[in-house]
Amino acid sequence: MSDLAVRVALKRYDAVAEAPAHVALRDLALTVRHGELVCLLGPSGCGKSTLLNIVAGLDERFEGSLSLPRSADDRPPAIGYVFQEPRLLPWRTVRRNVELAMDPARHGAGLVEELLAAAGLAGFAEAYPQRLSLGMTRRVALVRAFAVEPDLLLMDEPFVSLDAPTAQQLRRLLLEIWQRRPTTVLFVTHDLREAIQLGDRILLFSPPPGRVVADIPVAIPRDARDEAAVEAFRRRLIDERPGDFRGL
Amino acid sequence: MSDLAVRVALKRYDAVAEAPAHVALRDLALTVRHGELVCLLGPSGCGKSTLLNIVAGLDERFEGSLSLPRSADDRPPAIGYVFQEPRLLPWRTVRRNVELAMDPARHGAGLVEELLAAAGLAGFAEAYPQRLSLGMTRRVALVRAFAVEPDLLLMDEPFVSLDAPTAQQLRRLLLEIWQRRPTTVLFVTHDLREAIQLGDRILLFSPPPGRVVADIPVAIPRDARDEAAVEAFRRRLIDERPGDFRGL
Amino acid sequence: QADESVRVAVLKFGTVNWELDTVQAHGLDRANGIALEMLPLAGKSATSVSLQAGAVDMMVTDWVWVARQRAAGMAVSFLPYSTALGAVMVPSDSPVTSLADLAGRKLGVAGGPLDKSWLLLQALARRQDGLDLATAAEPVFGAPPLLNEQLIDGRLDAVVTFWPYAARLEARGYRRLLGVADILQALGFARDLPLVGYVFDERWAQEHPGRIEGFVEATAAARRLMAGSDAEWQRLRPLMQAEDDAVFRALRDGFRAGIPGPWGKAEQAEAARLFELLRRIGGPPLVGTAEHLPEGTFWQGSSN
Amino acid sequence: MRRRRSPGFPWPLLASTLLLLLLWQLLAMALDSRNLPGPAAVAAVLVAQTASGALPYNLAVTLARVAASFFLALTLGVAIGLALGRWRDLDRFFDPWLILFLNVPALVTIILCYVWFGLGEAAAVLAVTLNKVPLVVVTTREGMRALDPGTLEMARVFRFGPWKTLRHVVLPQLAPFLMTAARTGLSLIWKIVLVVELLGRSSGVGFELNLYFQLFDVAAILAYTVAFVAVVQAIELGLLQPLERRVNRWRR
Amino acid sequence: MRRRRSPGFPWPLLASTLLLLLLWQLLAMALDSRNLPGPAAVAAVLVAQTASGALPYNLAVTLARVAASFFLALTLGVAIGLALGRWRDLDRFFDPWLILFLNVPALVTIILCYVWFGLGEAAAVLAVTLNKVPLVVVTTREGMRALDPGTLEMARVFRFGPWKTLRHVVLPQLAPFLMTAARTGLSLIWKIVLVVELLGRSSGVGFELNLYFQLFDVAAILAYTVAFVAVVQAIELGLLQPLERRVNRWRR
Ligand SMILES: Nc1ncnc2c1ncn2[C@@H]1O[C@H](COP(=O)(O)OP(=O)(O)OP(=O)(O)O)[C@@H](O)[C@H]1O
Ligand SMILES: Nc1ncnc2c1ncn2[C@@H]1O[C@H](COP(=O)(O)OP(=O)(O)OP(=O)(O)O)[C@@H](O)[C@H]1O
Ligand SMILES: [Mg+2]
Ligand SMILES: [Mg+2]
Repeated sequence: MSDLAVRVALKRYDAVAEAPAHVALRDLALTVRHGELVCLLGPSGCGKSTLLNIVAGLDERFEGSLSLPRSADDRPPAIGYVFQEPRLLPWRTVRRNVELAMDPARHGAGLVEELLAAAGLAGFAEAYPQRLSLGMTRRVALVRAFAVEPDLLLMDEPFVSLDAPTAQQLRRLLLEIWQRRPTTVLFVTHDLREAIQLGDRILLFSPPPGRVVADIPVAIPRDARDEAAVEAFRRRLIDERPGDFRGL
Repeated sequence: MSDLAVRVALKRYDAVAEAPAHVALRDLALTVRHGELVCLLGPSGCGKSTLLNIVAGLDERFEGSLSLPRSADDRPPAIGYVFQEPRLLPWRTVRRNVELAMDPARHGAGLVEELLAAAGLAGFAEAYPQRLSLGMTRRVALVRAFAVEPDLLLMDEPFVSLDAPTAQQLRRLLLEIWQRRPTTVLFVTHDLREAIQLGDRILLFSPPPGRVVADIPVAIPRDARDEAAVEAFRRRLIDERPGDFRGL
Repeated sequence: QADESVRVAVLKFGTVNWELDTVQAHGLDRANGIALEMLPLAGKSATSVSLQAGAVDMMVTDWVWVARQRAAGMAVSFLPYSTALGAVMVPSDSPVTSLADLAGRKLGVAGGPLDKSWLLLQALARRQDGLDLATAAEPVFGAPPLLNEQLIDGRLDAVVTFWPYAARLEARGYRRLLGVADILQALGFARDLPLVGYVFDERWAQEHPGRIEGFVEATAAARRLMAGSDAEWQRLRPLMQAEDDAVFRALRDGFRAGIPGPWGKAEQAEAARLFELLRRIGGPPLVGTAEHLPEGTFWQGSSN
Repeated sequence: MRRRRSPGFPWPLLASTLLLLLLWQLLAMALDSRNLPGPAAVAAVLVAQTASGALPYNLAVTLARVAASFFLALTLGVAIGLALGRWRDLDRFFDPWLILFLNVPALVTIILCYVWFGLGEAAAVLAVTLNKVPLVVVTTREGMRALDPGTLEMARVFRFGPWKTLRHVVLPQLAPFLMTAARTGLSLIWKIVLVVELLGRSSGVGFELNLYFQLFDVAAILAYTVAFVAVVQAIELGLLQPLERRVNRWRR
Repeated sequence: MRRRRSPGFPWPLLASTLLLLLLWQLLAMALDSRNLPGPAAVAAVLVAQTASGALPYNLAVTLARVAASFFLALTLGVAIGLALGRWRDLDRFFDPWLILFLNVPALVTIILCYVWFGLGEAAAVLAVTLNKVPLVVVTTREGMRALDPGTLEMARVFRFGPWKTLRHVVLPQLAPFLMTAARTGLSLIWKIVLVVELLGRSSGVGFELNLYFQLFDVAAILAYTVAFVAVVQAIELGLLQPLERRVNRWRR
């Protein structure tokens, strides 16, 4: 597997009707090593989702280059994307929503059940998404992204709308999955504590047009990241780099 | 103005197709005094949005009773609702989305501009919602709810998908608006720190079917609620009531 | 057997169907060495579609149409079928007693502005009274059944319509102001000039002379039967869809009156003269590019 | 604003039909004209024509034509509509053709079909199909233009491929448009079949209707109309509405 | 899957039309039949009929009828469709009526209108309108059933009231359905107008078509068709497509 490398010289949304054109990203360069979990932080509207869409291959209208991690047999990587909105198919049940994303040849049948149970959705496999709470649909979207056993996992604020214990449990699930198979993860969050708890590195985006203004390795061993350690690291960041991290 | 009082003996979603019926709320009673800001916390799927919909008058199919705060002239209260999803009209510009909710007779013209600027959306009044980031659409939804100068403000996780400084600024805006005119606020959040910072009281919901299991006044003066005080209160809650608050 | 067959498009309740049904019922086709097949259709337009589509060998229409198509390069030919023509009908108590009285009245015209009866009526009005009916009266073109209803409802003052519809009106007590035969006569033509007839592809007829001859014989025999026998008409009655006896009699008598007489050189020359008149009034919309009655419009037997 | 019928006994249908019959009866009595026979007169014709076998035969013939054209037109029209909705250049190029075919008078297609392919069943069905296909195309294409880009992007990221995307993402969103095409399609095809039968068939409701028109027998005309409407009503209750309930199961 | 045309010069239209003409010419040459005259022959008729004033006159008459019926049918149909989509009980009750009106043969409405209201302009327009209204109702109602409940709830909470809700919440969501109704409506109304004119009017394209049909003059029939298609193409380019661009401005 190779690394993920993306370079965006310019990503501009054109003017439409009265709305002016908008430069969402400029001079952004980013490399994520194979199997690395990188957290992105940045103000609302700075272009994080735009970047994720570019990496996912959904948006090819940008100036720059993209190279995805490729596996040994050189097939394109399986991508799991937890969109910022759940984007489930409302006309398919929870189970079908997850199964449809999976490749039946690659994945066992029990996986869906297992993941749904782990996300606290055991009894809801046959429900249609519009009959779930928002937090539940978000969890389904998470399960879908996990279920494809992705080589590249893109997560756009996956744990909002979840109560703290559930979110914590899903973070653990993420780490477990990530450790079981080497998965490259790009994780967008607004929560510095969450970023510290999960990330190998934290990338901080500037206000729009988005650029990486800080690249901070999280220098705490994974098994030592309890609440106190995270809090301490956070304090230190805020104290050391008040310009970047104040208020986070 | 009278108080808001809601009593839900039973709120049940009927079975449809293979999905079984689901009891979302049972034996829930709630009173919010005129001008009080009450925060609701509870696990994902416990029925918080269901309750807000009942209070908003959107769902009348429940067993129980609802009495809304009424103003002196006995007109029904103006309701501002920040839905869990932004629910903007994608075919109207940001400005129109806000203006449409307003009563032109009651509200001045400058208000929209002012609120958009306060939400960091100054340049985006003429943009269509699909050309905004999710965080930006959430802010528009907030502005809309504020712009109607509501007597009753329902907020369903209004500050997720926002970076911490922006969220903090909007919290201040909320408090400012709330203090300027006496507004009854029901505020759903998953963030205990946020609840402590904002609420007069915190109501804790049980796992489904939802009931109020704890009703905690936030006994810190409003002008003393800095980060340290909030953190201290939180610690105390978790230590004193581990059953209810562990993990929050 | 296949090379004896003659396929004819007929209107299911139309007069042609009566004649051909008589042929079949009495085995007159077999007797004359042909096998008659009928394709019942619901409208006149359908019959012309069926001839173009090659689904039938013959249909019934007027020779003006034949002339136009011949001029346009479609080699069709004509054999007379009936001299029965339409009529101008008015309510029995109508103040209209002459052609000139039609001025300023609502006049229903079946078949459209190029209908032969309507053209001839205009010619006569112009010649007799110096009247341009197309502008002096208020013509309303429409489907014949609709026009009948409109007349009955009093929304029209008079109608120019085809003979079966005129017969129905007559049976209901409406007055025949003027028959088209009368118009022909007033214009100096023979009353009993056949206008409609069997129309077929000339090449087909040349390739199968036996069928044409057998067909002519068979239909002539049928007409003789229908002219003479009332019993024959009782047999045909279901095909005629007559609401009552009066209509039945009117239809029967109308048909009998329309049985054509001899069709020799003299009659054909008369027809050529009538064509000139129609061409003058109807113009290219009616006759297309035909300058005069094209050679071969009338079937002369397989020899020519 | 959403309808979810429970299957039970269709009371509203009954009430509504009765009211309709009543109104018709009153109107017929008020007008007292042979141009609007009352329900009783029409029912008498219906019974007589059914007993004679004419009505069932002609109705069956027409329904067979309607069914054949319906399936052809829907399949073809949806396929073309999907293609035009999917590929913008294709759409731009063929849009004028579509407008042409949309606006060719039924008469023209019918004549040309009959003249070229003979006065046969195939020509008739083809003529009807050609008349309906452009309408299905327009409806489907309009649906394609309203697709939600979010779910399409999801399908792309998760590599649904064309077939899965069509089946699970596109078609469910097109459902209301396809329902429109089906509902209006049935009625339109039936109307065109009538003209087609008038112009060149020797059987079928259209053929009969025109005969009765020539005789101005309004009762018979209405009898055939009522019979066909009853069939469509049965299709609606037995097929379309259950299908719709199934398709809309997911709506909250 | 979304189309957003820039207004510029319509090259695809030109190319597409030329290709169509070419194909037509080739087909006409291959068949070499009176039943399919080539573009040149049709153009000659077009010119002659335009010079004589017959074509512009008849086209104008027909277009006036089409326009009147179109606006009547769309207004009425959308209004009824909105009501049926909004009130479920109303819908259940009137559904059988709708199916009836949907499936009444054009012939029947036309005859009855003419018989009751005379062979006049009003009867003609009414007959066409009655034929089209049920189709618009079905389309609109299908759109109403697909409305997003989320935005409707929003409108309720913020007290939009019926008028604002209709204008800002409902109609924009119905836009693709209304577009379908408009696009297919124009073509359908034109087709029905032809039948109406055939049965009882003394002017208009349908009247002329029937004359030429009786004379089997296919060139003239095609000339009138081409003229009408050109008009619709102009409406499409000058009205519907700009409108569509405007209405879809908000899509990303
Ligand atoms: N329309 C519906 N039909 C059936 N069940 C529903 C419907 N809406 C919600 N539910 C069920 O009711 C329960 C409560 O839902 P609700 O949206 O109120 O939860 P919530 O507390 O807001 O959760 P979250 O924090 O995830 O938003 C859930 O289990 C959900 O599945
Ligand atoms: N389709 C679009 N057309 C035009 N502008 C767009 C479009 N999508 C996004 N933008 C603009 O690009 C900028 C970045 O948007 P993006 O969604 O990437 O932000 P974000 O960092 O994900 O923000 P958030 O944290 O609020 O989700 C925003 O200013 C937005 O208005
Ligand atoms: Mg985003
Ligand atoms: Mg919720």
